[in-house]
Amino acid sequence: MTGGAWLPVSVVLSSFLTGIFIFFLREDQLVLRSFLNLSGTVLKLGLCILLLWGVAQGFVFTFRLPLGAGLDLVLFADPLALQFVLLSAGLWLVTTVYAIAYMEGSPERSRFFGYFSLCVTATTGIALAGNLLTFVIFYEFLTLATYPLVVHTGTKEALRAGRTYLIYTIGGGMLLFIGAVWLHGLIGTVSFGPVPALAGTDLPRGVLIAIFWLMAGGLAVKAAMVPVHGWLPTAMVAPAPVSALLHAVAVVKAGVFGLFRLVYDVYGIDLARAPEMTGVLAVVAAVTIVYGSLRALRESDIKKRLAYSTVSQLSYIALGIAVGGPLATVGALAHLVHQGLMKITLFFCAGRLAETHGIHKVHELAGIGRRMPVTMTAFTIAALGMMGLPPVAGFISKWYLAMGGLQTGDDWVLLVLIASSVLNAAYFLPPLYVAWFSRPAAGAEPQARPMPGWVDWGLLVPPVITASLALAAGAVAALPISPLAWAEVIVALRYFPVTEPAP
Amino acid sequence: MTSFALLLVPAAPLLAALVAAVVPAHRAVAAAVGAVPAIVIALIAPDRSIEVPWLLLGAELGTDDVRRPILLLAGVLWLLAAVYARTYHRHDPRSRSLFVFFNLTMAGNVGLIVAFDAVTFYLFFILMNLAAYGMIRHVGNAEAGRAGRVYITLVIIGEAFILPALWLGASGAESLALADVRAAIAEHPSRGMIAGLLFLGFGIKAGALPLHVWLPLAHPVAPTPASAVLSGSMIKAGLLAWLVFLPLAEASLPAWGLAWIILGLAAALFGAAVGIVQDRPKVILAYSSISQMGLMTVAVGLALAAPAALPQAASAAILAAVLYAVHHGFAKGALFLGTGVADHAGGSARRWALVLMALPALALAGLPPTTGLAAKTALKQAAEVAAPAWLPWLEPLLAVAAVGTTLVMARFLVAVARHAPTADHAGGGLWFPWSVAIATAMLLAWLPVAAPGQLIPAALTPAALISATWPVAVGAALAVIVLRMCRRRTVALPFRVPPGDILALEEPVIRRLVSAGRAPLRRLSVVDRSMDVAAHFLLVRARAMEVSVGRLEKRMTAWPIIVGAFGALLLTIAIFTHFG
Amino acid sequence: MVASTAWVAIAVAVPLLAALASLWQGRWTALIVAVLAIPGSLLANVGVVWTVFELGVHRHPVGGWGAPLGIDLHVDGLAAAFLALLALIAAVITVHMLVDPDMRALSPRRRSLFWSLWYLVWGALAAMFVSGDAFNIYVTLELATLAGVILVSFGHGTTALFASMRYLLLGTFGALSYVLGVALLYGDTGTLDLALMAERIGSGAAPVVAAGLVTVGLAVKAALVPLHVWLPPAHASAPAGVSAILSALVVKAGFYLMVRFWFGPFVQLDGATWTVLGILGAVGVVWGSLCAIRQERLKLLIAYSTVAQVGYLFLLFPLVAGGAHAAAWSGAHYLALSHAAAKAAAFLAAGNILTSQGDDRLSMIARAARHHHLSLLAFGLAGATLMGLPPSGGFLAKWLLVTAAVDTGQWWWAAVLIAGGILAAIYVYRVVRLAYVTSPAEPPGSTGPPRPPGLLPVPMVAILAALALALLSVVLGFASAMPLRLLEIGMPAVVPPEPEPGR
Amino acid sequence: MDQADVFILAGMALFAVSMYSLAVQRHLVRKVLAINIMGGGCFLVLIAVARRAPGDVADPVPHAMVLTGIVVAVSVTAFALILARRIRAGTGRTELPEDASEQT
Repeated sequence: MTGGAWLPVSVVLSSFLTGIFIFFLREDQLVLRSFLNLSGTVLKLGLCILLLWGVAQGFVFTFRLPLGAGLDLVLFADPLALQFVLLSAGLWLVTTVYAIAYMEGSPERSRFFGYFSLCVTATTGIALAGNLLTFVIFYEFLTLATYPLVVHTGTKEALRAGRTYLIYTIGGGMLLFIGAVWLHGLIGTVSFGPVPALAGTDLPRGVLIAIFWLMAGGLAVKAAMVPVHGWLPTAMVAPAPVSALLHAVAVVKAGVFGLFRLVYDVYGIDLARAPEMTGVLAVVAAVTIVYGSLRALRESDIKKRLAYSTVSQLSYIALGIAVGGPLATVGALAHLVHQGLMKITLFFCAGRLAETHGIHKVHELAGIGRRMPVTMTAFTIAALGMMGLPPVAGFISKWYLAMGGLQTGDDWVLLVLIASSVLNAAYFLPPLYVAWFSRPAAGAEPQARPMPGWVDWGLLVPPVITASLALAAGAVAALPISPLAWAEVIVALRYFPVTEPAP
Repeated sequence: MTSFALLLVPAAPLLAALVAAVVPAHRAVAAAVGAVPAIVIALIAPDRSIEVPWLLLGAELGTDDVRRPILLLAGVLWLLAAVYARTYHRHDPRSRSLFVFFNLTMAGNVGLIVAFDAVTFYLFFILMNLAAYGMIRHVGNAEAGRAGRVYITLVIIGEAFILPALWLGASGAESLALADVRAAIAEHPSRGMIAGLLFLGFGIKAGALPLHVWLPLAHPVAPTPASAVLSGSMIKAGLLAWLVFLPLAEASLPAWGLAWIILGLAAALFGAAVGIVQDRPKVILAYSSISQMGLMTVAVGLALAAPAALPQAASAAILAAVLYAVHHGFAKGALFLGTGVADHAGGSARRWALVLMALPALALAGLPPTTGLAAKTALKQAAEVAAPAWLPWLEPLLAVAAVGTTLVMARFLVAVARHAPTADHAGGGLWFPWSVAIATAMLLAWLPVAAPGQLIPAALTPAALISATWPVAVGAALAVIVLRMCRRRTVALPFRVPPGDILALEEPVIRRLVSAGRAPLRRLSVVDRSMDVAAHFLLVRARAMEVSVGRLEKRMTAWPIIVGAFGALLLTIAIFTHFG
Repeated sequence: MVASTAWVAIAVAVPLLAALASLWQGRWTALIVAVLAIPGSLLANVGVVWTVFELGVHRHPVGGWGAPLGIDLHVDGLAAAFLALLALIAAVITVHMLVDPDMRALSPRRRSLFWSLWYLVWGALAAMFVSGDAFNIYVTLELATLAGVILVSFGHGTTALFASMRYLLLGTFGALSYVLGVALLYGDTGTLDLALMAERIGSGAAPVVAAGLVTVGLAVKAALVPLHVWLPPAHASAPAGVSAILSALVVKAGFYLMVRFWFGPFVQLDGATWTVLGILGAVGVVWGSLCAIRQERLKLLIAYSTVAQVGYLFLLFPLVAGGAHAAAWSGAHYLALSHAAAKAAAFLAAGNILTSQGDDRLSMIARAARHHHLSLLAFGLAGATLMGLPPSGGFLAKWLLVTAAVDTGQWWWAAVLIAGGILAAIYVYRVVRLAYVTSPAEPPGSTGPPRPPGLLPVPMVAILAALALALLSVVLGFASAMPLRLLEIGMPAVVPPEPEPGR
Repeated sequence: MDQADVFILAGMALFAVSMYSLAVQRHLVRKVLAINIMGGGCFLVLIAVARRAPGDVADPVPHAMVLTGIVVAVSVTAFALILARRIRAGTGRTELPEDASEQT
């Protein structure tokens, strides 16, 4: 059955038009701006849910815009696209609430929210991209739309971070671009879907490997894999909502999402699973996992620590994709959502701590558990999830990754996961300890800054929601609506005939 | 109904934790109520499991012969500890957080007992371990801080051993049900490694020998009710884990069984030896727990070594382990609660307390007609069936351990007696739960112990009675002699064994390792910085290039050069067009 | 809409009539002329495009005279596309200049002269695009150059005079070189009609020398390195609108005619020259970008960027010679069109800043960048095309060009395209970052700085004009099917001869 | 080599010579003159080409072209001279500065 082509387009446009409107608002039009923002996000989420419903009913939504010369811009909604688009739309909603509160009283808010919406537009476009060209277009668009947010504060440090960000991402974008064009020249339009684009083609192996590494290299930049991860910790100078949504969810996820499309939809796992391709990718991912954790250990700045944690955690997803096999891939795709929920909670909490009490370093957390029990509970849940402890979502992904590693005979994955879990504990437990058990030195108690009540609530509710979702995603992972179940659907499509994935 | 009740077993303490956090006024009642479903299920539930398909990856809860006694033990101990804590923490300004942790730990403890699948088991195990940190750390002084640090480090290390074992098992089983996992481990090509991982991982909780260091640190600093459940119930989780994960009846691993037995015996003797030279009552009890857990480890080893062809051998050993666990749990719980009472009692009340305290102490030593007799008999029976070849050296060593236990108990009683009370009125709030605890240790503990019919007759044979009594007698006699000697002149030991014994040796090494690791860790950031340096270098080069670009561009604006370039280009194109 | 060959005559006549009408010195002349000319021109161009789609390649004999003495207007897809874009861009620039305070400050006499010359440039370009006659091309080219030179001299100060002089001398030099070549061609073929010339051209020395003269003459007009030195000062010192049209279309005229000649009369000549042109283009890309990077003045930076961007266009020749016909043809011309829109936008934006601040040094702009944020946004959007990043027409064009390079195995041209993109990113970045600089005087967190003294207001219409052109360059990235189809109408089917050794 | 060829070569030589002048003469009026002579060279070539037409009558098209070319050349010269005067008036210079992007 064919559904309307308008639906995928309106999912993308709902945030785009919002963003454009917001650009032209005056600074003091707080209510109108917030209304536009929120209605845009709610509309987008509603449309996404409608899309989800439609796809569940068996409709196929495809939007095709011929660009001429045999190039098409295609937006479509397959289960994988839905997973990502729902994640970004849902988190955009909570982040918008958070950001409205967070940015209260700071300059250039119209610009901020304008670009914020554009970023989500790009992310949605990446999610719904139906072919490689469309993916590349939105992938690059994301780079451009994010830069203004990274440098938003306008300080020297922010501008330097912005420069670093651009150097890395534009460099990566170029690699992806070359790879995509090369492949396009060889086999024509590269459509995404359960049937790999390269299936049945007969290209020289050397060319295949070269293209794979051009594209994977480009994607690895946004996925912050070692050694091209340097932009991510630097970009943490951005305001907290930006770090939360973009550097923990949208931008970095775009990279790993692309890796999945590359391995499964472009190459096909049978072709891609070779020592020269996914084999090396898996090793790089493993190195990144451990490296990120080790670096996080040394950071005393909370946001920096979280950033390196992101570097590490993202490569879980890359690792799952690279290891291949149904179970590891399920784990990877589930982690796509799980990590997003957990990391956004952590950044929300970090931002709230910084805003309300001026806390930026780990040691400054002393005694905050008693003052802000709800925030710190959310933080704790997410942190425990990051360590992979049940019943938080992170446990589920880790479990599946391990099962997947064993399934394909890559037993070394267990060692990586264990090393990472221990290191995660080593860098997440100290902040928890300090927050809950330490008592601040006399006179050094964190002082609450006065702020309007709605701001306070606006900073509190989003992390509570996301933490609850992270908890729920793990605790009821067996339900058919969980990210895990959805990941199983996606993977089952790729491994046709449907093999019942063992838990 | 049953399924609902089974769900309540972990759910009730979780709700109690919520109550403790939100309405602190009812925290103690909530905690006590939280333990009730566990007791009820342990007493009434038939052997039945229920599926909870929506939980985690699909959970299964239930009880069976192995779990029910341990569940009963856990339920009762937590209930008593909750009642006890109500008074004990009456004036504690931070009792709210203690009760939150208390209830969470309880949820973990009872939850893991009823878990029938690996993930749920792991969930509750981790919950118990992490929440217990809050209780250990509760006092907040430096000693508690150190104990907490050691504890949490070992928990994390333990997790690093447990998870791969679970993964290997579950992957082989393609199922999460513990029965399947166990069967898969039995068949697994690297089942030896899995057994080793399980020993290390759960051995930390069970206080197995090289991993026991946290116990003597944690027990004295934890609040008394917490110590009681810690030693009485929680460390049994490690034992239960062995029982449910190891392929005890399915496969025979004699080599691993022997290792288990040797390590268990070593722990039994070592714990007793170190316990004797300690002087703080709760430290002595902690070492006693290590020693007793060693005996249970021996039982697990016997089950592991039992020939696969002889399933009744394995079940005898399992039975022994369970009985020992129940017996020890009740008795140790009572003893720990007793330290708190003695600490708060003066005058005649104190004398009564000491007398009452002797009851569970004797039970631990195994004096007939306490549960200790039954437990020890069961252990010996298991040894006879499962590993007759090893019996000749096993039996004397067990006897030595029994002597040691008696001595440790004697040392404990003396230490309690010498310990000056910090308050002189305990009140009913402590006395009541404690006396109930003693009663349960002496009476209720028989309930699970007596259930297997043939055990009591076997324990009441004269031979069994004698072999159970003489170590106690010897131990008592030795204790009296030593006491006498000490009364005449102070005996100064030539050495002191600090609580946590080998930890004192390990800590400097670890500290050195950590500080040695810091430098390479710092060097790691060079990877990040090298990219920056490269970029900077490029920028400098680019600046230099910019200057020369500017110079050249300026030169190109000179007219002779423009016209020259024009001519040269004209020539080039003409030549290429002509000669190509 | 009626398909008629007369539309093209109207399209050419409207600006020329406007040039005449502008000579009348009335207070409202400029406005009235613009109100009449813009819709007229746009309508006529819609007609032209329509006619090309309906009738394909066609000729319109003006006044019914016909060749050889009469003037034939020759329309194919390429001409129609350039014509239409010219109308669109010129219309927006006209609007911009109507409100430009600098223009309004002129004396009535100079103003009417200015407008007349402006429409003359427009009309000359339009006539040139549809001219199929070598000498008419000379006349229109000279007309456009001369009018352009005079317009440049309207710029501020003696710099504009010097620049204008240099432009005039070199432009005439190039035109004379061209006319000498045409003379030799006429001697060889006895015709001025490009199509007839192509049929009759011989193989002696005269065509070879003529090819050299025509090519080099046009290379001066196209500012092909090393003959580009007249361009930066001229484009940088002219009034904003003039810079815009010069960089957007007048420079392209040189390239356009080069295409007309090398795919027309010279197509039989040896193919090695095609590679030489490509190499010159590549040198231009690198050199222009490097020069742009080191500029401290915004308009000079944009001007050097034009030098670089024109270089890309010349990659058309080696790519076609290598066998990638359609992709290279569409790509190069689409790049020309997208760049035209983007460059016009960039110059208008720069003009707005210059108007407001009286200074276009980057260091000065940084001080008040917040007040130029819409102008800088326009520049940034245009920059996306210059970099070849999506969403922009430049991206699509580069995709096609890289496809052509990869398809024919000519990797080095792809490398030039990528390197050019990276260099462009650097110079665009140097400007765009200014928008985010927080001036040191302003504490972070304050709600915007006070307006710096001496900052003049810029009419909103002028800002919107720049934005509109920038959006046009973006829209070209999506609404590309129609223009690409248009470009293919009448695309020369001939593939030039492979270079033969020893000829 | 017929007469026309001689004229053609002469025209091209004029073109080359004026190119040289354009390169080395610094005075603006001399540069303008160089351009004019260059145009003259081109016209000479055109006239020569016109002679080549078959039949006795010279080809009228090049003549028309030369006429148009002269018109263009005159307007260019006129404007160039105006510019030169304005430059002189503005800066007192009669030459172009070496650095094209020089600011004044």
